[in-house]
Amino acid sequence: MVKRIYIREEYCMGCRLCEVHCLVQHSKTKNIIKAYKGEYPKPIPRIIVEEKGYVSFALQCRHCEDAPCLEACITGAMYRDKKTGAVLCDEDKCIGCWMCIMVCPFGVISRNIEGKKIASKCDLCVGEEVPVCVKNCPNEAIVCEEEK
Amino acid sequence: MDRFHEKDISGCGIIGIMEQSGKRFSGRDIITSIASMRERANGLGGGFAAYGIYPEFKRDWCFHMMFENKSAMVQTEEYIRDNYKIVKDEIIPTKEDKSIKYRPLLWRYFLQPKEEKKKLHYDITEEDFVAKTVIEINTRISGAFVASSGKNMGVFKGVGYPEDIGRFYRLEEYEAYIWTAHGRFPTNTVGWWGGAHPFGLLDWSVIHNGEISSYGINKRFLLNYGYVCAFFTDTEVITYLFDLLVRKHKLSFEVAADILTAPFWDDIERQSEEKREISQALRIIYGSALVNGPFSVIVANTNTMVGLNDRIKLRPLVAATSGNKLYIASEESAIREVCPTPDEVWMPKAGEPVIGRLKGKNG
Amino acid sequence: MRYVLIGNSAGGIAAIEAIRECDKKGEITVISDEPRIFVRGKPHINYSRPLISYLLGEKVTLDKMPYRGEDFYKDNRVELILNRKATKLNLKKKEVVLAGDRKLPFDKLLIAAGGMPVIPEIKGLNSGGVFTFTRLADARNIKNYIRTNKVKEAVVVGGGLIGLKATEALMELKIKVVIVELADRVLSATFDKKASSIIENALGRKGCELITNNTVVEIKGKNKRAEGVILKDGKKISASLVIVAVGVRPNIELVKNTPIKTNKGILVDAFLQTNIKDIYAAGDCCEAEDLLLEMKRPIAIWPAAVRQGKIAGFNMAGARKEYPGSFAMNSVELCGIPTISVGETYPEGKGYQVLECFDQKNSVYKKIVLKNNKVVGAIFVSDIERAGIYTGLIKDKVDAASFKEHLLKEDFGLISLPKEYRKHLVAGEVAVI
Amino acid sequence: MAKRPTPTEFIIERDEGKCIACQVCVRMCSNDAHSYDPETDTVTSDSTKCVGCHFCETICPTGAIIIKRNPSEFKLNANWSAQVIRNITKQAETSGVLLTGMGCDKPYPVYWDHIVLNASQVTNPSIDPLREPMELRTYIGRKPDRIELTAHSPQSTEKNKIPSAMDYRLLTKLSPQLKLETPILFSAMSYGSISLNACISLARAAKEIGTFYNTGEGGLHKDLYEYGAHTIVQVASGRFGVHREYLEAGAAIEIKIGQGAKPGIGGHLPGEKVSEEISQTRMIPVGTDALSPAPHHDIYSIEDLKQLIFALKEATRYSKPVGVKISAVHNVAPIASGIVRAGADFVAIDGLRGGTGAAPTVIRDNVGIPIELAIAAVDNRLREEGIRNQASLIAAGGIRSSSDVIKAIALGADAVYIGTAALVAMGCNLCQRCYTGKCNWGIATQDPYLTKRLNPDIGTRRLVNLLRAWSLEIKEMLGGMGINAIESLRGNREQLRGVGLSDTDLKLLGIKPAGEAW
Amino acid sequence: MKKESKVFRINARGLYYKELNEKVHQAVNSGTEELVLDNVNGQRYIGDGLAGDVKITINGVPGNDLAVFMDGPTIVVNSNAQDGIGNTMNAGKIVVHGDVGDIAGHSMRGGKIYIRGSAGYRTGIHMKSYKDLYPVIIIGGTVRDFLGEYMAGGLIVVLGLNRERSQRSTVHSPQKKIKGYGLPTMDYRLVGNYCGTGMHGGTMYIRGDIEDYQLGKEVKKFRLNDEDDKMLGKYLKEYCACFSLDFKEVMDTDFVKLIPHTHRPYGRLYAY
Repeated sequence: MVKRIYIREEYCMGCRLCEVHCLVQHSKTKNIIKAYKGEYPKPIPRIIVEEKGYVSFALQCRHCEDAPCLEACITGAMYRDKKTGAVLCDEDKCIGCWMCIMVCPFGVISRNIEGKKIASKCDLCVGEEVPVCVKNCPNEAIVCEEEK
Repeated sequence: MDRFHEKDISGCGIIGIMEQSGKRFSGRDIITSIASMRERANGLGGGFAAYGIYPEFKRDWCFHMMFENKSAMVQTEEYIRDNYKIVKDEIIPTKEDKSIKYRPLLWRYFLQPKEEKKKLHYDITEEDFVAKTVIEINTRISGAFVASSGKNMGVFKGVGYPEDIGRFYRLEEYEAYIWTAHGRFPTNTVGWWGGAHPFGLLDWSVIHNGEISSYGINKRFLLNYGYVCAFFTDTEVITYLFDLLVRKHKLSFEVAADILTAPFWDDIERQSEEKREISQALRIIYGSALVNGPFSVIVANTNTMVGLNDRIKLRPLVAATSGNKLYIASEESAIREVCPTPDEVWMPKAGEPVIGRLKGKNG
Repeated sequence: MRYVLIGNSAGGIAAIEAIRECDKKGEITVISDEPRIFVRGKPHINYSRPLISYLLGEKVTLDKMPYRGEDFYKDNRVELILNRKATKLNLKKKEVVLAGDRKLPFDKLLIAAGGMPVIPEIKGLNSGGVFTFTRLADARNIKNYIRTNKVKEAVVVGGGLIGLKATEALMELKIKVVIVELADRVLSATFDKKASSIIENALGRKGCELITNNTVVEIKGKNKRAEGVILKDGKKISASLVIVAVGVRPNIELVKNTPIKTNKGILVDAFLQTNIKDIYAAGDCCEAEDLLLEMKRPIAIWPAAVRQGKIAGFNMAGARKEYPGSFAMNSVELCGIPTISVGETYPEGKGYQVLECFDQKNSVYKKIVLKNNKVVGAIFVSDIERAGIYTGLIKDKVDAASFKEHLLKEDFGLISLPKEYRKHLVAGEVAVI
Repeated sequence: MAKRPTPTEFIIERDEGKCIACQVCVRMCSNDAHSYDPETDTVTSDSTKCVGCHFCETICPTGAIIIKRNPSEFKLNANWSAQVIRNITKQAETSGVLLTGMGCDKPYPVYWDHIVLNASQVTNPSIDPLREPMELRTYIGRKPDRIELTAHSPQSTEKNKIPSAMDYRLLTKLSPQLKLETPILFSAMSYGSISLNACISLARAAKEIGTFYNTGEGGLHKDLYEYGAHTIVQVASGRFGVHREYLEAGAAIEIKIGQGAKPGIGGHLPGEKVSEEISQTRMIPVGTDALSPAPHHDIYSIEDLKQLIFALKEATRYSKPVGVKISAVHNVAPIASGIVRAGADFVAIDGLRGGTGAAPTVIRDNVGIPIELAIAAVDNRLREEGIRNQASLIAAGGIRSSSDVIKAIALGADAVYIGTAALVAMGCNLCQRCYTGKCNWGIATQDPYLTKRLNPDIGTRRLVNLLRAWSLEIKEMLGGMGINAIESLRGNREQLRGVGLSDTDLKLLGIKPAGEAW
Repeated sequence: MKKESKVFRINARGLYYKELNEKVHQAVNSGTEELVLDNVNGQRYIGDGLAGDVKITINGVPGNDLAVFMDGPTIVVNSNAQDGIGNTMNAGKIVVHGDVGDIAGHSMRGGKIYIRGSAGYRTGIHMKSYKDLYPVIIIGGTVRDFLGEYMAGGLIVVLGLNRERSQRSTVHSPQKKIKGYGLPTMDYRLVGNYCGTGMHGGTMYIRGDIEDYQLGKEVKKFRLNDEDDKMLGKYLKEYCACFSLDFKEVMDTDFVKLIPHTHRPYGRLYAY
């Protein structure tokens, strides 16, 4: 079943714990202290929190049904996982042309330029039952629901 | 008196036999029957209620009295004389039995309230007047106890096994159309004669098996209607509840049973709208009269004998009929002891009353 | 149902996927004039064209070239005819004639033949060491030529995207490159002067020479091998390799002399169908709607080709889907500087408003072009993060009046957008994208 | 003049080994107790700003923060405690009335903790609430002294046909009742004193559980109208937001005379908190102070109260119960009796430990009597007067657990109101700074940056969980006593015994000492 | 070869239960394998803790706790029985031709209770199976509330055979005697409320349907599969043989199966 992440901006406190946990999840050690204090290059989160005044919300890949990044990717690195429906980037194939960044209307693909240049984006925490941002959002402002 | 301040808790055997035609029969069967449930008692209490035993005095209030000393009797008689005309009074005949160790002075009075005294209480009925007398005697006069106070009926009880008590009171020599009997297994009180069952008030008698966990609130509920529970017994509370609901609020026994053992809300939800409205109202208004905890009870008055179980059936109750005779007992064997082949035998449902009525009367 | 697809790149492959989404049974045949490539014994049967400069520059190896894996054709049950050109269309018989006279009947035909390099009028073009640069074979041939001839100097004719990517690749191979560009700057089609200047400066820093407002008129050679070029102004530049990259045009060879209407490219309607029923066209060979200019023109960019192939595929398989149109955009990293240009970047005429910030020192440039309060174009140099948000605004034609002043701000994001527009993006409540 | 620094109440301890400088604490503290220094990439804390709400401690992803009480001590003095000294210092500096939030925290005896419950052994089987029926349903409202039914229907005299209750028709018209599936309601907490999200959480939880929440005197926000069937609307001295629609929206109306935390005292919502939304709900202009007078200025006597009760009943065409909430004070029993005789369908009594968003500390801590004694006294008094059935009693003020609930009911309450417990369920850690409007938990605040921290989905779930857990515990305790319907416990003081209470306390509570049998 | 044993008769009339049970034990100890107790009325504990291959036939109504802790014998009651038959029984068989009272088979761990008539409240309460012990209760008539409460193992079958003939509640109007065993049934409802409440093991088969509201929340209702039919047939044939009933006729109505949702219904009850 395809799960989607939904953002409920009215409940985002702007604490950015999602970023913290996303970073840890995508670190080598997956240990929060080591990820922050012992890993170089420092891992980067694949979720961003936008904030303005009291409004804030977390944002990560929507894994769009009609994903423009899939169309724009010239190498075929960007693909949809058949099982989960997630849009994933095959980092082995990605050559860092940033076509995906150009077309993503959410601006949620970022350049990871430490080492090989690759597009860095939410992978729905492959292997986890629930993405860590969802699991760790203290106010359930990020929720994971089966697609309606 | 200390015994007044300890709530009665007891396990018991109970039985009631009613000849619904009104034909009277001797107390022999009831003694035989209760004797068969000896295991359910422990020798600390036994008693009987009998209806129809004083046909020649059926218009007079009959008080069965227990006096622990002479002065109690003097005080009581003084109080009675003040308020009543004594039609007749006599010692209650007994047969000495070595199993009966100690006994109070047992006396019975046939009474008529004095008109002028009744008039002082313009707002109450004669029954209320009598009930007030009973409560006064029981609470005010140390050493005096009214065992029963109805018309054409009496309660015979004491400390001992019920069959011994029955023989002591020579019940084989009485004839009644309702007999109830109780063998008691109290867990806390040292048996005392007044504390044995049945409990009697006016023509009510109640025998009961079990313990009532709602006692505290039932008692306070009754207080709201002027009933002062003086004896800390569950039977007293049940007696007053029936008196309130049936005599004062003029509800049928069936409705009274629906109050004492109210249907569950879930069951009420499934009733038709009209029924639901009544059931709901009964629970809302009489919630504090819900009798909670395990019990089986046999309640009798002049016209009726009712057996009733708690609403989740935590105590046993069996009923049987044979011709016009209705039997209600803790055990089927107690019935078969005196009626080996009844027409039918059944176990009443939890909270569903078994009602015997005098033919032609409507309880 | 027999589907015949001409072309095995972006458009063709997207069409296969779309057809199979709707029609699991029909026969699909794909014709391509590209050869099969063997990498360590394993055949690769498609490749990503934009990657040829990376291949040349040795940033990727041959085995990374395929756009879709080997199993793709098997999984989608596609008959693939490689290394064979479609030479003729027989519209009456609904047949495609292949070189060697094989005839392929079709019920639905897609022409996704791509583009062809524009060849300018230059003397000596047939000398050795002169190449165009659009196909994998070009990259391999150039590489071989460089190796065998120990090329040290090269001239790239054309400072457009292909020319610059070729330049970059050649520089990676330590070849000195001179770019000759007819216009006054590189990337003149999509960049403005400021943006171009950043790239030009970077090229210069890397040792590349750029000659603008000029062109090559002749290629001089010895033994049929190029040794240098002569420019319009007479200047001579020595070079043993000349790459001609002055542009591409739609490949419409196949439909010439057929009733299929063409302009620069094959003309298609909103469903990517040509004027002939059951014949569709997609990708660089066709002319479809430009969303911004509101006219039909060829937009030779990868995402448009994929989208067109997909829509054409759906329509061929019976699902009726309309092509929303697209607009020019490109993302390219040159000399390590990422750049993105989208839409109308160099506006001429009334009603435009330009917002920009330019930090020459750090090579950072941002430009937003608005028309009637709607974003219609953008250029980003160096700082390209979240550029797609602007692309989205252009595509959705969002009225930017209320947040115009935030457009260039550091923290510009979805949060700066009107709540109603943002809502569907953020919460995914309404999928109207 | 410089302010003399007073020792801080709390110390923020940060474990540098664990701190990853993620700045979550910095972003979350509404009191700015934490700050980030980009130069050193470290987060530091300023303990003087800490109010002890524990939000940062709860949310820190590495558990690097611990909030501790400041161990710095004044010289030990039984009379002059640190709190006393701090208060005097504060007042010497500001000449202000000391303000506080939440209920009385003085160590007066908590009678609940000196009352124990009964359980069945042998003579009476305990009941297993998980498997056998166990009923907590409670009706709040006026009950008649007796039921009136029509006589038997003719069919019922048929031979062998035994009439049951169902063969009658009901003549008694019951007064309107509130149906509670568990004898716990959410106490009055106004929109204004708490956030809309908190109100929504309470309303939704009440609906889900089958009970009621109380608007307090904040009016009814338009988003809360849909929960009307589970709402008790309050009419208080300020009459904020009180209009016809408001009265009609609720299931019951409560006239608030007094509040446990501040008997005899009015209220004050400062103008800066009167936002657009609050203004609409309270029906006062934006930015004006919302003043609740100490008394209702149309009630200077009991007959005036009766006048208001019936004005409200008239306004709602006698369709819903009208109750009165009073503080538990010395004279509570006769007052309650008067209220019942004035026509109230329920009386809510708020004890000494009742909560508040803001009250003068001196009032909160020194005025009123504990709810345990008040309930016992009122229940007794009403029974003595034979009018106990004419109104329901709701006990409020410091109900902390299911055992408090069940003891309150056994003492004579029909149901209880919980306020503080509900807030704690939603996150509150009792820092007692509700009046600052800076509640980090998003409860006692209107700051949009903070209110969104209480996701009503979570709030609702936590409240529902709490009530479910308490209800289950109540069922377990009832079952232990061999009782399967809450009405058999209500006022059943025989099931209670006192431990360590004086004879006077026992007498007032109407319970026997532990060790004494029936 | 089994020794042909003489039938040993005891006239129980007027015997106190201790005397009666003493006689029974003496007889069994001295090798008697078949006893007939006549004129029994209310004597408790018959068969209490009795072991071995013994058959006891009871004429009259035995008292409470019949066959409590019994571990092997067969007891046939030609009348009604009272409360608590087969209480904590380990093995053996009880055949009752009439009705039984409350809590029949309480905590029964093994053996069989076959009742021709109806049963009271809490029948099979906390019945459980252990290793190869598998308790079975079959009720020919109807049962009251809390059937199989806490049930942890074993099998309960309710047949409702005499239901159609007594569509009435329990009030005491005269009732037709039912041919075959001579005693009236107690209720027209097949099964009471709270059926299987707290059930966490074992199986019930009910002949006819049961309303959802009557079920405890821990119970699920199913149709029978082949496995179930086999299981049911195995015991029901033996049951029918005991009471000379036609197995086919009994099987002509559809049964439902009740089994628990889970073996740990309260796994999430507590907050740690």
